[in-house]
Amino acid sequence: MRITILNSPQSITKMFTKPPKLRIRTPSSTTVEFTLSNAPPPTLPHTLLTHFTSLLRLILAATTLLLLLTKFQPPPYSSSIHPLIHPILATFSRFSTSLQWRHLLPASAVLLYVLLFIGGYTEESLVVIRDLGVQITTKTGWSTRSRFIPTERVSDMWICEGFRGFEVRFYLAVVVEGEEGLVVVFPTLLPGRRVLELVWRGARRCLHEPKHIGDGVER
Amino acid sequence: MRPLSVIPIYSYLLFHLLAPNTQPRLKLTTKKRLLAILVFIAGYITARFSLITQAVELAYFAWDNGVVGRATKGFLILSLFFFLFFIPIERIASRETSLVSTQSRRASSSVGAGAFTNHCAATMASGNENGLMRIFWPLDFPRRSEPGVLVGWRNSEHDVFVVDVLNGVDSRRIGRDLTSTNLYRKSPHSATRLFELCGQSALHVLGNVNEPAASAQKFGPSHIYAYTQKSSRYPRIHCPPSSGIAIQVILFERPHPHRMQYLSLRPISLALEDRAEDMEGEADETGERLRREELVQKLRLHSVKRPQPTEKERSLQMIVDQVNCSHEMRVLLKENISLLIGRRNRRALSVSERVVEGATGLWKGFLDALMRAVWVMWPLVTNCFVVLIVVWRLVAETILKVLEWRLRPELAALKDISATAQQFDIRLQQFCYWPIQYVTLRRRKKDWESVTSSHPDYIRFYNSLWLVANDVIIGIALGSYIIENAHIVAHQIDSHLHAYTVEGMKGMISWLMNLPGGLKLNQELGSFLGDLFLWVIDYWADTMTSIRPHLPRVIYAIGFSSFAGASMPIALFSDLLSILTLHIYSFYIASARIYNWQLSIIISLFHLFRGKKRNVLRNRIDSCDYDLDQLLIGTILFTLLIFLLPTVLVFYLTFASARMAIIMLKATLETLLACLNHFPLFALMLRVKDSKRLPGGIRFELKNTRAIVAAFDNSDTAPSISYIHLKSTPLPFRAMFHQYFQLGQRIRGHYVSPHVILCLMTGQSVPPIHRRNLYSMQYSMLPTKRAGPWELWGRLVEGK
Amino acid sequence: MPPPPPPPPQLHMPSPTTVHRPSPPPLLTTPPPQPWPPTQPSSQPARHPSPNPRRSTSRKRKPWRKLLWVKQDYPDNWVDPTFLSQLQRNINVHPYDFYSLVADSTVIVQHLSSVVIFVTSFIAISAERVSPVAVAVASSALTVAGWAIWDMGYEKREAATDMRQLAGLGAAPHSRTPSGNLVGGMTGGLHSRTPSGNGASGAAGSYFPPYPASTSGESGSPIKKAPPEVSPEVDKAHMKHAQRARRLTTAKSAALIYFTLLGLSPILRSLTTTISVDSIWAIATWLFLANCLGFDYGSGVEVKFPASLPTNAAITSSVVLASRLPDTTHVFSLILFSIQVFGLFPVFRRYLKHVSWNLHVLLTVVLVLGAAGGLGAVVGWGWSVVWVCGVIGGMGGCGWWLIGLQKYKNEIHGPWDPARPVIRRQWE
Amino acid sequence: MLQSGGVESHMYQLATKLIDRGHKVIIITHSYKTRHGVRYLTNGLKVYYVPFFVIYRESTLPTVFSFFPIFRNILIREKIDIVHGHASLSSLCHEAILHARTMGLRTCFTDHSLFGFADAASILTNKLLKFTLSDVDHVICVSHTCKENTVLRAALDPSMVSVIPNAVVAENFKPDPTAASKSHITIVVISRLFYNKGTDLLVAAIPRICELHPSVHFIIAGSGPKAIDLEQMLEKHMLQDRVQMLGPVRHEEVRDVMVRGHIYLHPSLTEAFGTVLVEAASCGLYVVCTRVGGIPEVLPSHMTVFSRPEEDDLVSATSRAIKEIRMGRVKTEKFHEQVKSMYSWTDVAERTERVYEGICTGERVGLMERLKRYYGCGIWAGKLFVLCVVVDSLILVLLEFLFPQSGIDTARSWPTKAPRMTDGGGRRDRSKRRGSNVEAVVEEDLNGVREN
Repeated sequence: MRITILNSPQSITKMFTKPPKLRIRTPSSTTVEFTLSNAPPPTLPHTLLTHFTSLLRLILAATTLLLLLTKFQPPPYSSSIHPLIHPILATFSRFSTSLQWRHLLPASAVLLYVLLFIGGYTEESLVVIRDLGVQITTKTGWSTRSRFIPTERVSDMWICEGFRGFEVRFYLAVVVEGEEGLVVVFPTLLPGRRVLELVWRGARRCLHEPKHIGDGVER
Repeated sequence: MRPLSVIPIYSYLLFHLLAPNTQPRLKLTTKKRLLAILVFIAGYITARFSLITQAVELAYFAWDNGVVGRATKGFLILSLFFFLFFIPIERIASRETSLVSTQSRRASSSVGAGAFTNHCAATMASGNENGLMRIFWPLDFPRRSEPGVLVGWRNSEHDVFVVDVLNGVDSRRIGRDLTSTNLYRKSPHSATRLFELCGQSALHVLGNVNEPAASAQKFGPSHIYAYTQKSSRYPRIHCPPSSGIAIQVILFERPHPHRMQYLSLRPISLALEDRAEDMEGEADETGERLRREELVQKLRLHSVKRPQPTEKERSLQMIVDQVNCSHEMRVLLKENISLLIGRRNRRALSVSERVVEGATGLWKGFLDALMRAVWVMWPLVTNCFVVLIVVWRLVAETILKVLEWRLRPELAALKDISATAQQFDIRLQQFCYWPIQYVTLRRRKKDWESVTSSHPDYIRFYNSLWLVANDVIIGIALGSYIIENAHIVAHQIDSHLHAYTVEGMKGMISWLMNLPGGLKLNQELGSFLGDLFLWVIDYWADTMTSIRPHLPRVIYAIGFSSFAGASMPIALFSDLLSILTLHIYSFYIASARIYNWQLSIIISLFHLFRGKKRNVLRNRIDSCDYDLDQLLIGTILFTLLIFLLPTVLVFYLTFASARMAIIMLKATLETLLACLNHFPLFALMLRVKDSKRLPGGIRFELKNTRAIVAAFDNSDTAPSISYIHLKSTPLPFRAMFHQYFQLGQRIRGHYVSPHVILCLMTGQSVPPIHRRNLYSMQYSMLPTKRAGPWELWGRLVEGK
Repeated sequence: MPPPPPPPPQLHMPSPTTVHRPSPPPLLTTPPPQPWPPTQPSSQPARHPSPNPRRSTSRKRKPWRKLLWVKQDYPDNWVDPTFLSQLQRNINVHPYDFYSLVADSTVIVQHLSSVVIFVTSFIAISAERVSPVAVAVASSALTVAGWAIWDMGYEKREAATDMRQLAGLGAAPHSRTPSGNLVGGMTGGLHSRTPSGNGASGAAGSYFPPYPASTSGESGSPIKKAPPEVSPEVDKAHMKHAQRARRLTTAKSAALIYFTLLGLSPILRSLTTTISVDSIWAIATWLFLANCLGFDYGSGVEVKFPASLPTNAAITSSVVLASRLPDTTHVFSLILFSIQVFGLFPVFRRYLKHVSWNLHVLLTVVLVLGAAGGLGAVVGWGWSVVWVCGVIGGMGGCGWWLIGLQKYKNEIHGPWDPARPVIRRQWE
Repeated sequence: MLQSGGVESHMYQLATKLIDRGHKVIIITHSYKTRHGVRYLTNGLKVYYVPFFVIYRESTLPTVFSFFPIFRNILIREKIDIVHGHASLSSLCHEAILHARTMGLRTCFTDHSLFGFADAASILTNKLLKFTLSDVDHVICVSHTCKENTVLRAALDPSMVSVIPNAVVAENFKPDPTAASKSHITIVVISRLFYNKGTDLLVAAIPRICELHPSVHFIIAGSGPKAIDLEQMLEKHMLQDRVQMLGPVRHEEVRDVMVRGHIYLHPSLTEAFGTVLVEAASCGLYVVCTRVGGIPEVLPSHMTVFSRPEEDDLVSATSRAIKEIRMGRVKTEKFHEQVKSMYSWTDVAERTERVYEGICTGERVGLMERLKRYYGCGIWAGKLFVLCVVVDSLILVLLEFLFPQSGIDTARSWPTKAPRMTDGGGRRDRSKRRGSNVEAVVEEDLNGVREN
């Protein structure tokens, strides 16, 4: 099943990206996955667009590298190089020789960084499996960090408030036994209170056996 | 010797290193050979740098022949193909499946929170009667649709673990056989051991696969019915919604114990455990940690009383063990069951078979004779070897004692002073530790391979071996280079040292002496100090000249030492550096003392200037009425010292900066040493090669139930089955370099602290960072207390 | 206890028009409508805190009292006619008298002119106009003479200071008396007490009863001072003994300073050779400024010795200046001169002011003229005229200006400002 | 629990009582090194420890406005109606009131301190106070003297200044006759050892008192720069066996120290209210104090012996008190009940609530009106203040654009129990109607030591 909720609070950072959407999958009553992502819904055009942009990024990055290479070592102007590629290389080398290192190097570094690491969509998910545990996953760009907490180490789940920059934000946190500090769910895109309460209820209901539901007051 | 001759040595050494790595039967598996070749190439590159240039030439050759162009063309075409065909198809397929699911669910769910909660409540209500059934299902079953019997562990009534599917057997008979212990006659090690690893007494029959009449049966947790198909890897559990049981099917790939793959809940620790604790215990970090701990205590007060964990929750560790064991369990089962079945339809052998058997028997007999001959020789060899090791251990022990001997406990030992001694210490300790590690690893062979406890030891052992091998390779290259042109190196070093530490110093001092622009120095004092230091420098230069002729020999010795590894010459060089720059150190000390004295005098006189005085009893500033003569003389002295301060300060700063530069140099050398000694090379290669050998925890992945179920039947009834894929997350790189980060943190925290900067400002001696903090990483691969020679002897003897 | 009934809100709510008043005085001018006199908190009858508001509302309400511990049925923001009745303005402002102002300004003039004299003499010495030795000798002679005068009037002064002490005058609000040795004059300045006395006084800070220098040996312990009315002959012998010790120590410390200077002057000469002249002048100017500003002009003769910071500033600047001189003797004599001018001369000036007013005026005139002469000799006579005019005009004009400023004074006092504790520096 | 000081305990008690009366109260304050973030105290009193370093790191606003964004966020998410500032020395409090007015909320200010008009520092603080108070709805002072002072300093209409004294939790200051020694009389001094707390008087008086009355002992609690002088005095007069110096004591321990004595000596030079006097009286101590500031209004004269702030008078007053005690003429055992009837936080809360009602009935003022008021503050200061206010409103507009009000999600309020029925039905249904009468107490120097 799919539920889509607009994530109400938006800060400066969120003004430019889309507000993240919450997707909830419950194959069975004992397993829930809350996925919060600011990626567009996976329809065909959107996906194609995403793939296309990522390909474009790659191509651009490759071009930058090629530029650097040609700057570092201009290709030999022999016709032995394939006639189809040679003019491209020639233009490249001409362009690169027109630039100095001190301009080219930082510019290309910044460009590479932006192309490879900045942007992309963030997707964070909380998987709750009864009798197994809780898993928190954060996907940003290329990297995926996931943390699994077995049920017997999960002592509680809270919705707390904390200062973040210019505002006070709610966040959902898992209290882990024998560990200092809390484990924050959805750490990068902090959803609003309504979303959090929804997730909190669902997670608590799913986490323990039915007889344990109901304990725990609202925070 | 020429660097080229490094290679055979290296490969020889390498193969011998890799020998224990191979399994009991002594043959190099392809994987090992691949590794060997990789390292071989690495060593070759380090030994012959010309290879790189050749590689570059090769690249240009390729470039000229337009290889790149063709490759790019191929790439473009392929990617185009990919984008044109594969992605759309895949998209459409997934879209269809999602559409199906959404359609089916749209009836039950509307947008909004309430709907979700309602749904949960509804399913919960259905789930409440007889909760949750958990099925662990390995993914490597053959995708066949022929009927079979599910055999596995039954951890609890609702918690089953499928080990294998037996085809063509009757479920009841198998059930009887499984309970009887005589089933597992044919097993390399004791089967009960494997059972207790899995925490179960016996296997059970869990249910049937592809039973034709299953759909008629009503669902019961005691006997499940599953379907498999060619089209999907996932099973379909027969669970009519009427039964109202929620099912979790947890799918996993079996880790291959022979490849030392395994799952673990907590990340594998590359550092030794006892080390892991005392690495934590640092003075500066403890206070913060205590604060956090008390906060955590408070936090526990906040949390609501959580329910007691059910046994299903507590059994997670056991289940992980079962996953680790399942492969061997399956193998064991397969062999014995095939025996069983074979025994059932045993018939008389034909003549030809008898002949073949006899021939094989003859051959066997011959082999046995051969083996017996070997077995006579074998103990002798091993005993000699053991004796050799123990003798060597005794020697090492004595040397270590010398290195660690300190005059008084608060004084520094030899290994704290000199980097060479440090290096010796580390190497010797490693040599002492290897036999023990090896013995433990050998003991592994006596047990099932699913026992994962000793894998970190394995990695540590081979990591250190590899590091030593690397070290030696690089060292041979370096050493041969140094030895070949020792004179040039010696001349280089000497000229640099002379240029920087003698001439540079002289120039600087004389520059300071004749009042450099802008600096308001005092002529007389400046010239006095300058002459003093210049005199010392001249004296030092004379001694250096007397040393100079011997320098090439020293370099030669260093070069030879580097056959014991590249770390040795580096350490030696760092010591040499600290010896050859002794004079700068003394200058630094002297000027710092002078500067510090003057500063303190000025401060006290400044109190007098303000008509105050420092009260040492109460440690505060009192107001005090001085006499006129005190005041006058004090004031005049104050003025005097104030005007003399810049001169002293300038000299102090000069020498302090020189000292800092030397410390920096030594620090870089230390870092190099640390990299050579403790780089997690083996772990990194494992991570690249087979990340399942470095488990960093487990990870679950929710599968799309709809898609899976749709593969079997497109009935819209939503069975409450959830397919979860259990995976092993590899150890993150950050965790491998954890110690490096920690070390860097400590050094930064110590040397960039305001206290140290204040010391520099006021000319007090900067307290050096404690060696233990610095080298806590160095020893993190070694045990706290090494085993004594006799213990070693005992271990070796009983190890055989 | 039952709370008072909620009064009607319009009674105690500020109407939005009158929310802001520019200044308090209109409040004060409102005549009290109620007949009760403003009750001082001091004159309040002790009463137990249970006035029954019900009853009080039934009949005419009780007068409002400026108390917190009684529940009065007045709104919390009640403004009583007695409001701000304890406000006092300009209570301790006494109008200055012009001539007294001028007379007081002579002290400043003296100090300024002595500074000017020093600077001019430095310029003269550095310009080789005057031989430094002559300056040093002359000033030393003057100093010795002054010391002789000082030493004669010593016992008188001691008695006077004791009288002052008994009268409990000169008690500063801050908790430290000027010194352990209040009776020190110049000799007290040159040598106040034996080193043990120093240490003890430094450690024990401020709580020493006054006692003469003669008994300074055991100054570490709180001893009772010998009362003034002891039998004369004992007193005489005591005096004699004290006098001898005093003179001896004075001579000793004088010799100490002399020889120290002699030893240090060669180093001092080469101290600032590398520093450019203008920066030297800048340093000297700042230090002299600090000296002139920080100098305590007000303190009477009982104060042992000028505050150490300004004196040190002056001496430092003189050392800095001296280090520009070409010759060791120059340096030595200039520093000696500066010590006499800035260290000892102020004490003598105070003493003179204390002894006779005429001599004080005379000294002032002499100093001003001397400074004028120095200026004239060094930079030009026009400047000396300017100096004299400036001094006179300054003395007059500043007086007028100060008196003119008086009418802007508006001090507000009331029970809220922190009280000044009156502490007698006298133990039984 | 907040760090224990006079102002802090005042806020805490007041807030607790207001919550009991069915309001919602939150406290906004600085963060210490050990605690920042959002915390709940007993019965749902919510405290925001605003971490300032965060804001400094992330923005370069001058400190007049740096607090605004997060403050606005808090006010909106808690749906605040009234902002009540405490402690006049705090920039945080002044800022908060300014911003609250800019956001069109009701503001109230409680002044806990007295200031002279002489020295430069107090002139500056007076300007600051004038800036804040020239546009505040109501002011609360802790004593009549304090009211006079505040009216003069901020040029206020005295009818918009209410006098609501502090109170004590009498239960925490019960007398304990057994604790005090029977043999000799013990004089307790609990005070920060600063100049304006009259430590010099103390230093001068103690030796004389000890000499006059050989059987008198002293207990001095508190720390400060003048502690050294006290120690020197002890060393000099060898009184270590008769004067016991405890050093700093926490607010919870004060009672245990007090009950050990018979007389409480308070030689302060200026005091707005002097809560510690009431505490001492509540502990059954006979109070000897200087007649300065608001002290004369605090206690009835049968509990106190007043003296001028002079050494001799202090000594004589103390001797008088000692004689009274010796004679047993003072009924110290009755003090506790009397004090309990005089001062109670419930009463304070009721009176404060009345002030809030008054504030809420008054009609709102526009920006022009506010600017007029600020402009009247002075020739230069007026223009400067007007500039500040204009910038503040501009920042508000900017914030509305950056963090729109719709984007800030509101916090759930603590499930409060029904308001106590201390009095007639009118009060009850009013507090029900004004269930959302939310009040934010803003307060600064929580790292101040105990205020007495």
